[in-house]
Formats: sequence, C-alpha cells, structure tokens
Amino acid sequence: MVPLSYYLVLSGILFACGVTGFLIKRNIITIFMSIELMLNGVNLSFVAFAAHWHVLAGQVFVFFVMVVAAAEAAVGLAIIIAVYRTRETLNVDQVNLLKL
Amino acid sequence: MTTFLAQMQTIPQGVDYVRILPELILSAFGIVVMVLDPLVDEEKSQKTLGLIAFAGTVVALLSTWYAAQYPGLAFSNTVRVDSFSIFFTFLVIVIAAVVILSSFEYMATQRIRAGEYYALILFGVVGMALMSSAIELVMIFIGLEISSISTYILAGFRRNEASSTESSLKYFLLGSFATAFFLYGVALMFGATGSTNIDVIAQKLQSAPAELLVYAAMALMFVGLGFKVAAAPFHVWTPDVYEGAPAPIVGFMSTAPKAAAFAVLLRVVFSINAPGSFWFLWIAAALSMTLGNVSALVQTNVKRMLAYSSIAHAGYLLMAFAMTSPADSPIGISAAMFYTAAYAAMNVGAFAVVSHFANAGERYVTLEDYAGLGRSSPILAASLTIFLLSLIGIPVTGGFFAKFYVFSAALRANLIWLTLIGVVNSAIGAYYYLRIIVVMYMREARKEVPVAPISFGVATALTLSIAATLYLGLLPNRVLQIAQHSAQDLLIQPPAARAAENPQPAPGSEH
Amino acid sequence: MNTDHLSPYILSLVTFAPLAGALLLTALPRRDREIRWFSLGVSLLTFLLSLHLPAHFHRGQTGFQFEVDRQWISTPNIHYHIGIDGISLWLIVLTTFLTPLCVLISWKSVHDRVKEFFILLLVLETALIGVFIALDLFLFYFFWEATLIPMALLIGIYGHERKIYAAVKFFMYTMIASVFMLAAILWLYAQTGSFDFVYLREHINSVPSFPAAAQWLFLGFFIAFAVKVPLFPFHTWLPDAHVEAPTAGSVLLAGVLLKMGTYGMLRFNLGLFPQQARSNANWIIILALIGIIYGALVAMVQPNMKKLIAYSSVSHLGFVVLGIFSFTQAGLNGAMFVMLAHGISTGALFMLAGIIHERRHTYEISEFGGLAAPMPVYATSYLVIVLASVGLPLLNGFIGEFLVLSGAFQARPIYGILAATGVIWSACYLLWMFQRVFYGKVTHPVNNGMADMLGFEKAAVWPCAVVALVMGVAPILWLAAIDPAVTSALSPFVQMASKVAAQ
Amino acid sequence: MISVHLILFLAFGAVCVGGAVNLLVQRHPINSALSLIAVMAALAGEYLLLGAEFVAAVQVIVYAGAIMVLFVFTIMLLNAGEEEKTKGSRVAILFGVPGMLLGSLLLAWVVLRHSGTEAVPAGALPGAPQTIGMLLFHEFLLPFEVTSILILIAIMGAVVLASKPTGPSGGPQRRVTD
Amino acid sequence: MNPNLNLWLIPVLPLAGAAINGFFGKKSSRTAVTTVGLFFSASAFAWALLVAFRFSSLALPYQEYFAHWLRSGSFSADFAFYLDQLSLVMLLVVTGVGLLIHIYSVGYMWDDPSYYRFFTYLNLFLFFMLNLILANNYLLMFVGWEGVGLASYLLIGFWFTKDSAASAGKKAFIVNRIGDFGFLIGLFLIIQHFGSLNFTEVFDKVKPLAAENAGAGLLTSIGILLMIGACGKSAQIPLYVWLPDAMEGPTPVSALIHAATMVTAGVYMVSRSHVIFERAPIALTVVAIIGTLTAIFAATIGITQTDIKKVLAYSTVSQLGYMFLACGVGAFSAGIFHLMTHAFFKGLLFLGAGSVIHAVGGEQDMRKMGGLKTYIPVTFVTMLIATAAIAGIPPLAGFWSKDEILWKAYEANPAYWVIGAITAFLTSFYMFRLLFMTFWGDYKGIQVDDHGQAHAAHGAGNHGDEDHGHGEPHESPKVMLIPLVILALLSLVGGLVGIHNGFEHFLEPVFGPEFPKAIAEPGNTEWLLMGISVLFSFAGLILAYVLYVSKPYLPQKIADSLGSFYNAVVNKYYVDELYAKLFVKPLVDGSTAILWQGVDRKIIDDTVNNAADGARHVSDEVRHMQSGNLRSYAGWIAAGAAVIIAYMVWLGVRG
Repeated sequence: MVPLSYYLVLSGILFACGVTGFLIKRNIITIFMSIELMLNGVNLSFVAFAAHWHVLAGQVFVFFVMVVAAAEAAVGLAIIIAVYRTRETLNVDQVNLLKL
Repeated sequence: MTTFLAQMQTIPQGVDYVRILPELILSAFGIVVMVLDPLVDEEKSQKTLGLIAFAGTVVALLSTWYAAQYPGLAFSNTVRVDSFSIFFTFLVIVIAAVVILSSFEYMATQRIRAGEYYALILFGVVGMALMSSAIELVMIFIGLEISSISTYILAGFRRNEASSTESSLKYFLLGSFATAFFLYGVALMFGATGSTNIDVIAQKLQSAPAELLVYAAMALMFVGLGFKVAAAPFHVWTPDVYEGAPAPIVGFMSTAPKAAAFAVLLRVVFSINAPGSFWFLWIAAALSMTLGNVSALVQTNVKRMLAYSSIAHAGYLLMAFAMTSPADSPIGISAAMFYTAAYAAMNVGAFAVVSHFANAGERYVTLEDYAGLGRSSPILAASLTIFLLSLIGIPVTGGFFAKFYVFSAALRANLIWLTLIGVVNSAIGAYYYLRIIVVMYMREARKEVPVAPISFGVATALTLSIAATLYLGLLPNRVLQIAQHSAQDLLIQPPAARAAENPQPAPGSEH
Repeated sequence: MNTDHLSPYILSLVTFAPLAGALLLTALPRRDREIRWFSLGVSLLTFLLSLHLPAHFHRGQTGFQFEVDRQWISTPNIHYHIGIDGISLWLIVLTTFLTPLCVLISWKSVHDRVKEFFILLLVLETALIGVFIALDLFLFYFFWEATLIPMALLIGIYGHERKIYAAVKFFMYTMIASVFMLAAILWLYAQTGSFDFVYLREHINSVPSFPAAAQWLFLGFFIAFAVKVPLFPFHTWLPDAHVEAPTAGSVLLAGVLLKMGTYGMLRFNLGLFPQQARSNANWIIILALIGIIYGALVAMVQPNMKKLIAYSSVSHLGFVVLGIFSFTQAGLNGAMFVMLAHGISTGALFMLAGIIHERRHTYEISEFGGLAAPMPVYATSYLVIVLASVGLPLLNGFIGEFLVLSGAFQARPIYGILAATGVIWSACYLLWMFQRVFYGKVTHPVNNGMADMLGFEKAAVWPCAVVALVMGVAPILWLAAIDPAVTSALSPFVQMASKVAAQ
Repeated sequence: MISVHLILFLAFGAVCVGGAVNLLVQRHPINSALSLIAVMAALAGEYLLLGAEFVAAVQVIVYAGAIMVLFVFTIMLLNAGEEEKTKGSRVAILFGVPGMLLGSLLLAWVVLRHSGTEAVPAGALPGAPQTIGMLLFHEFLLPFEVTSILILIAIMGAVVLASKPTGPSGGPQRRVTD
Repeated sequence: MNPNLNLWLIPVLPLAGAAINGFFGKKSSRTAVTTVGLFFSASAFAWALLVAFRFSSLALPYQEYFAHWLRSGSFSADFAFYLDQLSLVMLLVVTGVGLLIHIYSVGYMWDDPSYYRFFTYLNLFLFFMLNLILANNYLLMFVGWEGVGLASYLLIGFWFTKDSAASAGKKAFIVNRIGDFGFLIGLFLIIQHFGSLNFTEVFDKVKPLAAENAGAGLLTSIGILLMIGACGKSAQIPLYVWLPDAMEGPTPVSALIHAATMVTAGVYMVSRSHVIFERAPIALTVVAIIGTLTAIFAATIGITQTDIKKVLAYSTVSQLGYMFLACGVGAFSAGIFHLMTHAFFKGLLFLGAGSVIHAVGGEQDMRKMGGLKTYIPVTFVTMLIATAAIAGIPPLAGFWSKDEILWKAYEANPAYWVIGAITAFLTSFYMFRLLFMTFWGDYKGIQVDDHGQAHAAHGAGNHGDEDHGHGEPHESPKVMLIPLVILALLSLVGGLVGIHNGFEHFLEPVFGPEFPKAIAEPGNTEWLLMGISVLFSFAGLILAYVLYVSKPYLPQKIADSLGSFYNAVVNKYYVDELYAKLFVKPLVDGSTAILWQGVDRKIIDDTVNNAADGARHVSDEVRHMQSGNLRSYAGWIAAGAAVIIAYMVWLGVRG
C-alpha cells in the first residue's frame, strides 16, 4: 500500500524539475523536453487521482494529454527547426531578436 | 440493463450534431481548403482558397444561428450550447471571417502558402468554438490546444523571417509551459472533486466547503488562463510574439483565442464560482492595465504598441471579473462579454490596417512610417483613427461602451479604487494611441512609403470592422442584451436540471 | 410663419444638422470652393434653425423646454434626454452663431485638406451643441468627449509650428481630467440606476451612500470642468493650444469649448451637489481670483498676440467661475453673460489675430506696430472688440463683469474687490497690446503693404462687433431667459441659506 | 511495514527523479533526451502499479517511443552540440527558481495535507483498454474525434514550418546574425 | 404730470452725428463732415436750451424712462434720465462749450487728414458726457463715465503715429480705470445695502440715516470709494498723472475734455452724491484734503513748466482741486459754480493756447514764443481776459467762484483757506507768467522753413491753405476766433450769476439749505478774506511781471539758487518716475519673471512635463521586463505562479 500522497509528491517533483529545466536550460530542445517532463508529472497526478476516486476519466485524460503532447512535439520540433534555419543556433539566450 | 441504458444515453443523437454544427462545418471547410491547396493553380490559389475559407465562415455563422435554436447539452455532457457559447462561437467565427478577408492581399504580398494558412485559421476557430461551449475540462483542454497550436504555427508563418520564427518559438514554448500549469490545475481539481465536468465540479464545490486543494487548483488554472488572455504577470510573451507574427494573424490571435480563453475563464470563475478569485483578479487587472499602458508609452513599433495595448485591455476586461457578490455577477459577465466583442471589432480592424500598410516583408511597421498617412491614404488613416479612438474609449465607438460597462460593473461592486486605476489608465493609454493619430495626420512623411491600393478584401474587412465598432458604439443595446442573457444562462443552471444532466459514474468504476 | 410644430424636433435638428452636413461633405468631390460654400450654407442653416429656440422659448418658465426623452440604450438605462433652459439656450445660439463665422474666417487661410477641415468643424459643432442640450449624464459625457477629437485634430493638422505638442497637450489634459468625471458619473449610475440629470437632482439625496461620496463626486466633476475652463493652475494647455490652433479652432476653443467647463459647473456641480458646492466654494473662488489676476498679469507681458488673448481668457473665465460660486443671482446671471460676451469678443479677437497672421505669418507683437495707418478698418474693428473685451459699458463685456463683481461682492466684499482689479488689468494688457500693434510708426516696412480687411473677413468679424454692441445695450434680451433659469438653479442655495438663518 | 508495492514505487520513483535531475544536469541534449526516456519508462511502471494498464502501454509506445524518437531525431538533424554557458537571464534565476521552489513546496504541503496518509492499493483502478475504449467512444466521443483535428493541425504545422523554404513562399533565405 | 421733454434726444443726437461721420465720413468731403458734426452738437445744445426754457414749468426732479437696460433678479438699471438744476447747469455748460469747441475745431483741424475721425470722436464724447450728466442711476452714469474715458483715450491718441500720444492715451485710460475700480466698489456697496443704483431710491434710503460723525461707516466707505473714482476722472492726487500727458491730444480736445467738461465729472458725481457725503463727514474731509493738496501741489508744478499746454494742464488739476475743496467743505454749489466758470475760462485758455500754437506752427514751448500780442491780437485779448479770470481778478468770472470757495473753506477750517489763498497766488503767478512769456518780449520762434515741418509734426499733412503759407506768426481764422470771443465774454460776465448767491439759490433745491452758514449774509470776515485773496492775485500778477517782463534774467537765478528742489518741481516731483518704479516696473518684471516664466513655465508646465517624462522613464524601465529572453519570461511566469499559489493557499488556509 502506497499512500496517495507519495504519488502526488513524485508528480510534483517531476513537475518542478520540468519548471526548473525550463528556467535553467539553454538548449531549446532540452527546454522542450522539460515541458514534456512537466506533462508527465501532471499525468501521474491524474492517474493517481483516478485511482483515488475510482474514476476512469482521469486515465482518459492522460490519454488525451499524450495525444496533445505528440501533436505539440511535432509542431514544436518543426518550429525549432524553422528557428534553427533562420538563426543557426539552438541557444535560447541568443533567440532574442524581439525585445523591449 | 441500466448499464445499457446509460450507454444508450451516451450515444450521440442527431440534435447533438446540430449543436456542434458550426464546428463541423468549419472543420469540413478546413479540410476542403487543405485538400484543394495542391489542386488549384498556385497563382490563383490565394484568392480561391481564401474565398472558400470565407464562405466556410459565413456558412458556419448561419449554422451558428441554427445551432442556437437547439440549446442544450451534447455529446455526453461535454459541450453545452447556450447563448453564452453561441455568443463566443459567433464572435470567434466573425473574427476569423474578417481576418480571412483582410488576409487575401497579405498572402499575395508576403507570398505565404495560402492553403495551410486558411485551413489553420478555420481549424483554430473550431478549437475556440469548442472552448466556449465545452463544459468538460478534457474538451476545454483539447480546444485550448487546437487553438493554441494553430496560432503557434500561424505566428511562424513567415518562416523565412527570423522574427517570425522567434515569435512562434516563444509563443510555443511559453504557451506549452503555461498549458502545463493549467493542466496541473485541472489535475488537482480532478483530485479535489473527482470529476472533470464543470457542472459536477460546481455542484460539488457548492455542497461542501472548498478544500485547500481546490484553491491550489484554481491558482494553477489561473496561471494557464492568465497566460492565454495575456494578463499580468503572465503577459510577458505578448509583445514579442505579436511583433514577430504576421500582422493579420496578430489581429486574429489577439482577439479570437483571447475571447475563447475569456469564455473559459468566465466559466471557471463564475460557473464554478471559484473561491477566492477576487483579489487575484483585482491585482491582475490593475497590474495588467498599468503595465500594458505604461510600457506602450515609448514604443515606436506599432505592432508592439498594440501588443502592449492588448495587455492593457485584458486588464480592463479582468475588472469585470472581480465581482464580490453573486448579485453583481451578471453585470460583470455581460460587461466582459461586451468588452470582448468590442475589443475584437476594433483590434481586428486596427491590424487589418496595419497589415495592409506593412507591405511586403512587413517593412513598414514603425511609427515613423505612418507619418503622412492621413494624406497619402485618407481612407486607411481614417479607419485606423476610428479603431484607435475606440481603443482609447472615445464615445460613438464600441471601445467606449466596453470600458463604460466594465467600469460601471466595477463600481456596482463598489470597486472604487480599481475603477479609478482603470480610468486613469485609460487616460494614460490615450497618449500612445493618440501618438499614432498625431503622426498620421500631423506629421509630414519623411520618406516615401508606398501605400498599396486597398483591395476588395481589405476594404470589406475594414468596412465590417468599422461598422461593428460604430454599431457597438451607437447601439450597444442589442449586443449587451444578448450578453446579459448569456450571463444568466451561464449562472442560472437550476440545480434540479443540473442533477438530471449529471453524467453517470464512469462505467468502469466499481461499486 | 408658424413654426411651433417644429418644437419637438428642433433641438435634435439643430444638433445634428451640422453632422449631416459633414457626412454629406465626405461624399462631395474635393473642390475647395464648393466645399467652402457648402459648409457656410450648412452652418448658416444651423444658425437659422437655432434661432427658433429663442424665438419660441418661454422666458418666464423655469425647467427645461423643448424636452425630448427617449430611451436610447436600455441597459444601462441611457436616454436620449435633451432639453434646454435659459442657461443652455444662449450657449447653443452662441455656438451656431460662431460656426459660420469660423467658416468665413477660414475661407482663405485653410487651403490644404480643405474638405477634412470643414468636416471636422461641422462635427465639432454638433458635439458642442450636444454638450449643451444633454440632460442625460451619459449623453453629456458622450458629447463632451466627442468634442475632443475634432478639436485636437483641428489643432494638430491645421496648426502652426508646435501644433503636435499643443494638440497632444490639449487632448491629454482634458482626457485625463474627464475620466474622473466619468468615474463620478458611473458611480452615480451604479447607485441610482439612472443617468437622468433631472431624476438625479431630485433623488440623489435619498441614496444612502451619497453623503459619504458626495465630496469625491463633486471633485470628480469639478476637476474635469476646471481643466476645461481652465481654472488656475490647470490652465497651461490653453496658451499653447491657442497659439498653435488655426483661427477657426481658436475661435471655437475660446468661444465655446471653454464654456463647456463653466456650463458644467453651473449645471452639474451646482445642480447635483449644492451642499458640496457651497462648502467648496471658498477655495474655488480663491482659484478663480488667482486666475483673474494671474491671467491678466501674465497676459500683460506676453510677446505673442494669441498667447495674450489666451491668458486673457484665463482671466475672463475666472470671472465666470467666481460668479458661479458666489451663489448670488447677480453672480450667476453675470457668469452666464460673461460666458456669452467672452465667446463673442474673444472669438472675434482670435479672428482678428488670424487676419494678420494670414498676412504676416506671425503673432509676435513686436513684428507689428503702426498698423492703424495701413489698415484703418482693421484697426477700428480691432478696437471695438478690444473695448468690448475690456468691459466698456454699452458693449457686452461690461454687463457680465459688472454683475459678476456685484454678485461676488455680495457674497463676500473682498472677493468683489480683488476681482474688480481685473477691470484695471484688462485695460492694461489689451490697450498696451493695441498700442504696440496699431499705434506709433510702422516699424517693419513690410507692414506698409498689408491689405486691409477683405470682404469675407469683414463678414466674419463685424457680426461679432454688432452683437457685442447689442448685448451691451440690450442685455435684457438675453437676461430675460437667463434670469429665471438662474433663479431656479439657485433655489437650493436659497433654501440652504434660509435653513442656516433659521438655525 | 514496507511492502513490495512500496518498494516498487520507490524504485520507479527513484528512477524518475534521477532521470529528471539528470535531464537538468546533462549538458548535451541527447543525454537529456535519454534521461527523459528513462523517466517515462519508469513512470509507465508507476502507472502499472496504479492499475492503469492502457495508459502505461501508451506511455511506453507513444511517449517514450514515438515522441522521444522525434526528439532524438531532431537533435541529430540539427546536430545540436553541448549547451553553451551563456548568461541570459537573471530573472529566471532571481525570480523564477525561487518562485518555483516556493510554489512546489506550497503545493507539496497542500497535497500532503489533502491526502494525508490515505493509501492507494496496487492496481486500484484497472484501466483496461476495453473500458478505456468504451469511455472514449461514449463519454469522450467528441474530444476523441476532435483530437483528429489536433493531429491534422500538427501535421500541417510540421509540414509548413519544417519544409524547406521553396515554392511560393520561397525567395532568398534571410538570415539574421547578431 | 410733466410734459415729455424727450431728454433722450440730447445724448442721442451727438451719437447720431458720431455714427454718421464714423461710417460715412471717410468718403465724404470736409464740408459734409463739418455740417454733420456741427449740426448734431448744435441740435443737442438747442434741445438743452429748449429744456432750459421749459425748466421753470417742470416738477423737479424730472425723470424720464427710456428703455430697459439691465435686469437681474430684483436689481435693475434702465436707460432713464434725471433732470434737476444741477444737471441743467452741467447740460448747458457741456453742450454750450462743446458746441463752441466743435466750431473752433473746424478751423483748427481743417488740415488734418483724419478730420472726420476727429468729429466722430468729439460727437461720441458729447454723447457719453451727456449720458453721464443726465443719468438717473449710477450705472448709467458709469456708462457715461467710462465712455468719456474712451473718447478721451481716442482723442489723446488721435495722432496715433506719435508714440507719446498713444502712450498718453493708454495712460489716461488705465489711470482712469484705477479710479473706476474704486467707483465700482462703491457702487457694489450701494447695491448691497440699498438694493438699487437709482439716484432717487438710493438717496431716499440714505436720507433717514444719521450722519456718521462718530466714525467711519457704510456711508463713509461709499463716499471714499466714490471719491477714488472722482480722483481718477478729475485728476486728483494720486491719480492726476494722466492729465498732463493728455496734452498730447489736439488742443480743442484739451479744451473740451481735459479742461471744461470731462475732468469735472468727478466734481459733478460727488455733488450728485451729496446726500451720501453730507452724512459722511470723514469722507468729506478726505475730499477736502485731497482737493486742497492737489490744488497747491499742481500749482507749484505749474510754475516751472515751459510747455504752454502743460502749464494749463497743471492749472486745471489745481483748479479741480479747488472744486473738490468746495465739495469737501460741503459747499457743493460753490464747487459747481467754479466748475462752470472754470469751463469758460479754462476752455478759453486752451483754445487760446491752441490759437497760439496754431500761430507759431505747432510749437508749444513758451521759451520759443514771446511778443505774440502784436501778431495775434484777438487771441491775445481773449487770453488776457481768461488769465485775469482764472487769477481771480474781479469782477471776472473766476473771482466770484473762487472767492466763494475760499470763503466756505475758511468757514470750515482756516487751514484750507490759507492753502487755497496761497494757491490763488501761485495760480495768478504762473498764469501771468504764461501770458508774459507768450505775448510779451520778442518773438523767439521758428521761421518759414521749419514752419511746415513743425505743423507736420502733429500729424497734419501738407499745407495748401494760403493762410498758413507765411512764416510770421499769424492770427487764426475766424471760425476759431468766434468761440474765443464768446468764451471771453462768458469769462467776463459768467461770474455775475453768483452775486448775492444767486447761483447757490438756483441750486438750493438740489443741495438744500442744510448748511445754514452758507447762506449767511456776507460779514466783515468775508470782505476781509475777499480782499486778501484779491491782493494775492495781484501779487502774483506783479511778481510774474517782474520776473518775466522787467527782469527776465531773474528766474534762472532763482532756479539755480533753489537747486535740487527746483529740479524736483520741474520734473513734477518725479511722481511719474516714482509710479513707474513702484508699480509699473515691478508689475511687468514680476509678471514676466515670476508669474509667466516662474509659475507658468517652471512650476506648472515643468511639473506636468516632468510627470510626462517620468511616465516615459518608467515606461522605459518597465519595458526592460521585456528582455527578449525566453527564460526570463518563464521566470516571470513561475514567480507569478508562485505568488498566486501562495496567495490562494493562504486564502484557503484562512478559511
């Protein structure tokens, strides 16, 4: 028997790691990966809560999140490629043409 | 037997499809445009596809009217068609129609592939329409993602331009970042209530005192939605993204997805009747308008200036949310809805002018370029003036009544300080809008800025926007009544009816 | 001709005739000559229509006349509620009177973007009239703001060197100030559910939260009006706006726009918040007195003719505010009369300044001198208007000033005494200016060749001179309508005073 | 009492956290990507512990498989090298990280307070493909169908953005160098 | 019931003349202008005479309502006229002298290119002056009061190309305005307390009031304020400074406005308000003291002036002082009497001076004249009569009136008498000085060549007229001489109406017999005083003769011995300079430096601009939030999220 809160805390840790990654990583692809990490953290919460409430909607939600993540990945990576084409860098600190 | 019946109930009926008719039609037209793209001649494709897309929006509008005749729940309580959803559906479709019109020429001058462009707009609208009618968080999430992803792509459509791809990237990464927060909020809400259906959540929250988890969930959802509506402190993406994105698309994404996001926010705030949103909204409103206006003061890039202005307007709009007592809620909701509509009218129009004027490669977007426009193209200048005046909030324009309703709603709720901040802000804001007007009429052009003749598409788009702006400024009654009606719909769901509509526990659940 | 049947529509007709004209103008081809004649026709027609008002106005009767009350917007409860009393009656006629003159004075001086100019002028006229007829607070605010744009554009497009600075300054000053009024109006609506001035005037005291908020509401209205007037220390936009504005803009700005402020005080500050008006009167009067003296002294040392006239407006409008907040019959009558007189005489002064600007492209007084010799007709016309402005008896300036001073004196002698020094100052700065411009020898040879007044210029200025004389000789024509309106405006104060006396 | 359940949870959890931290620490994106795959795989294990079989399978196939392959592919395509240590943002360090810490701690506290010690048995809610399928085609029919549009958009977007800039939108490629 | 006299015609007729000449004069011939100008002033005089003939049959005061003017609440002031003995005297003096001066002007101004303008202004002046006299309320009187100021302004600045003339006109108007300020305040006090400005109503309400013997009260305040007004118009200390400057105007103007009529309006106004003054002894004392001081002060300045018109101007100021002295001691009728005789002889003096100036080609400096009696005999004789009259040589007009005043002054306070008598001596001295310097000795003036130019200096164009063609001083045309002669006659006999207090009796219904002393039979004291004052007059004459005819080197010596005091007097005690230093300069400089550049620019505008700049600065700072760096943006979002979470959690914990 594992307390629900363990799952939730694990989920929170993953989410926090994702946020941290977004904040500190320079490579755009890694930053994108951090987002995936955050989504994974959320997914765990869904599944855990689903188990808690005995409501399958939570798992279905995870399914949808995955689909969305897949779509996002396709689009996101395409955008990254487009950025790389015009800027020839993947360092997010150098993608700052638009500012102030 | 009961299981069977329950399953029978969940099988969609014909009327369910009528209720999502606009979405279906838009999707169909989107697919048609997409499929036709490689088939039609490239030279002609721009206009042909645009006209098809425009036709799609027109048909969808008609179907909206048809769908409005059949209010109710559809698809196992995932969407509810009521006047509230119809209002926003109608609004986003109209925005799309005008944006499509104003894009005809832009497509040609920027040499952008039209098929995907129009298809993405149409699909994006499907997402937004679903957002406004969805009462199931899953549905909201999907709608949100459709609208977001299509706008991410649209923002990067000038993919040879570093600014456009950067805009797209920033929008995409930060958007996903915020969506993750929203999603986490949804997860916690699900954890707190055991449901993802807004009606059920609302009912559960009404019956029992809100848990701490609900507060946390609300906070996270606000982050996500606050990002989408560009409210401070989640507004930071707005200027960069708007500056880099293609001008007509800025007109689109500053209004349509925002309107949809506001619809969701309204549902979340008022329908769920979320606890403790008051001060957060108060501060977000005050901060948004102040930051937006103050930052805009020194901008010289018109697109960027209008981006800051959109932050400020989000702030005004949020004032309407900060209602303390339930009795005031309908006033706030209707004010917010009216504001969304008025803002859409004026901002889409303003960006239609901006995109027309920007010319190939969006070369002319700085304040300097606008010098002497009053002479070189009086019609463009006059149109832009009307939109800017509306953004300032001068009478006879929709912007005036929009602010008016919002402020009076705030005052009704006795938010005197917030109102004062609002009115002072609208005075400060007048300065930078005025700067554009001043430059257009009162400065002589220092360099030759070619102004392309106004084509049919732009002319129609401008006419529609001006008509809408003035209509809302002169006869706001009709729209406001609809908004009020919608507000009632949003708020007053008889508990009995709600209970009847409650979804059955998931079939897989064990008892 | 029996025109009684017009009465229900006449106000709307007068108000929107110029707007209709402006809309027609947009459709006209860009033929400047025709556009000028058309605008003149429209504005003259409006003037004639507006004459219906005094002709059919029941002078003895208090309350509003020609009233129309139709719902415009149901939520919020906004009515197209219009009507006039003796106070607004003449301000409307003043507006319609000055507009054709503005068209005339712009006949030659505006040659670029002529169409837009006249469109703006006519739109401005509608907005100005609207301000005076509105009895619904919302409608009032609506027109109030609507005056802003055409005026700012007139200054900004057709003005002189620093036109942009002036236009923006004008716009921002008024805009920032009027949002406070908007806030106050909204509060009133939020608490009572009505924008109706007449309704509010009667029912506002029954709102439980009103006493606590009244002071702030009063200030909210007041600040908007004070900037418009402009009352010291909010006046600095005025000289800039005037100097840069085209002549017609200056005429309407000084002639009518400033009166919107004083009219607002009279109608709303006094009408809705008599108690607060009374308790705030002292500092307001002190500001008005500062304005009178300060404006005059600063006017005296201006090297620029238009700036001088602008500061003189500050001084004159100080009289109006003083009269209003003296809460005496004479004071209010006088304030109204000064408004009208100032509109005529200062409007004419600006036209006259425009006439030499047209010839020399400068307003610097030092650029002139000895003009009376080459331009005798001009000099004489100028003198008549200067004398009217100085407040010479039998010309219009005197009546108003006398009544205001007499009212102020009754309120508190020191007010009257301090304000009466204005009589001296106005003579100083105007006559000194007149001397420097017209007397002595012609110092700049170019001035010798200046043409005297042309036909259209005479047509613009002389009506003002005639009206100035008529107003001075037969003020009764105006006062007959003003007096009862003022009496009813004062009735709450009389009651207050009698209450105080009873205690 | 330490049950197998708990041990498994902790083991998967440790992999998850370790992977996540590794993702942050690694300078080369490919390493980060591999760490992420580890995290996802471990998460699939956690899902199994909770009985969500379908989700676990999808997690492995779609997430760890398809999506991450896409990532790796892109990394390879763009030939992404080691991350440079650029000084970009003070805000992220000064506000962002403390904010993140504060937020996470608060959330953790809330979550702990909320669920306390309530335990979830292993395989608490069996989410078999069939039941999930029933749900998807009944209750969640509309979202499910609408997902197709989402996918469509994604495909279009990928095509539009990633395709070589030729054809109607061609023209000389403009590069910005700063 | 009184017959309708149509009094309104009297002022309106000249107005019509002014209007006709003003609008059509420019294009009309001089003859036409002359006809119009003279016809309307003459008809006003004629109508006034008609009124005078019917005067005895009237119930006095006769009031005539003409039209509504001003109504505000219960207050009203109408175009209505008031006729009693006092206004009749004034009426006749003004229309009569006015007509004469009109006639004179035909000759004097004939060559001026703005001939029509002159007559327009002159007629306009008559209109306002008659309004002032005939008004039945203070406000209408104020109309005339300000109106004559306007006419004065226009006529002083008639030759506007001369800067000094323009400045003098402006100065006159502004100084008058200062007086009007007091007048206005006085009117407000009257309105406040009596609710009306109508003479009858006000006086009816004042009459029951007790005299404010104990201390200053309402009536005293009103009186002093009215006196301030009178000081301005009638050039009394401290507001007399404009009158000498006003001599820049054409000489007929000086005669009409600045000697005979307008400047006496103050005296008329004080007399008209005698009901108030009589009940305000302090105010009366103030009037008397101002009058006395002005009389002697101006007389001393007059001694040293060399400009013929300036001497006359100071003399006018001094004589007006006498009139106020009379009013101040309650002898209103004596004041009015002197007003009338003064109108005759001073008008004559000015016209004579004009004739002299005309003769010598525009020269006004007496040192450049001399020996003119042979050249212009008619002028000389008339001037002689006038000088004698003003010097108080019996039995000429001035003697009677001045003697009357001095006698009344003595009764009030011998000190007044002493100063008055000294003034009489000074008057006699400087007037004969003028006469001797001008007409005796040798002609020291300019000759042929300069002649034309000298004329041109005062604005006249070329001199085609044969009369003016020669270089010798020449007698004026008949049209100028006839008024001189008529006025000389009046100066000779005009005083006779005062014998046996006849004039006083005539005015008695107005001023009443309240002052019983005034009608006492002339006793020994009076004879004695009369003798002394006559003696003083002759002393002045003799002294002047000695200094300026027999021993002309003496004045310079005396002047040298007096040194700085003499300089001070020559420079009019530096009063103009003092005013300039004390008021004008601080006002102009202060307004420029402190108010305009300081308050307006520095404080108000800079505050506003700084606020705007500040906003822009803040804006510049705020937009640095938008660094362009994605991670920063994420940082903001994360921080914002943390704040919201914290807030919401706090909210949740609290309740």
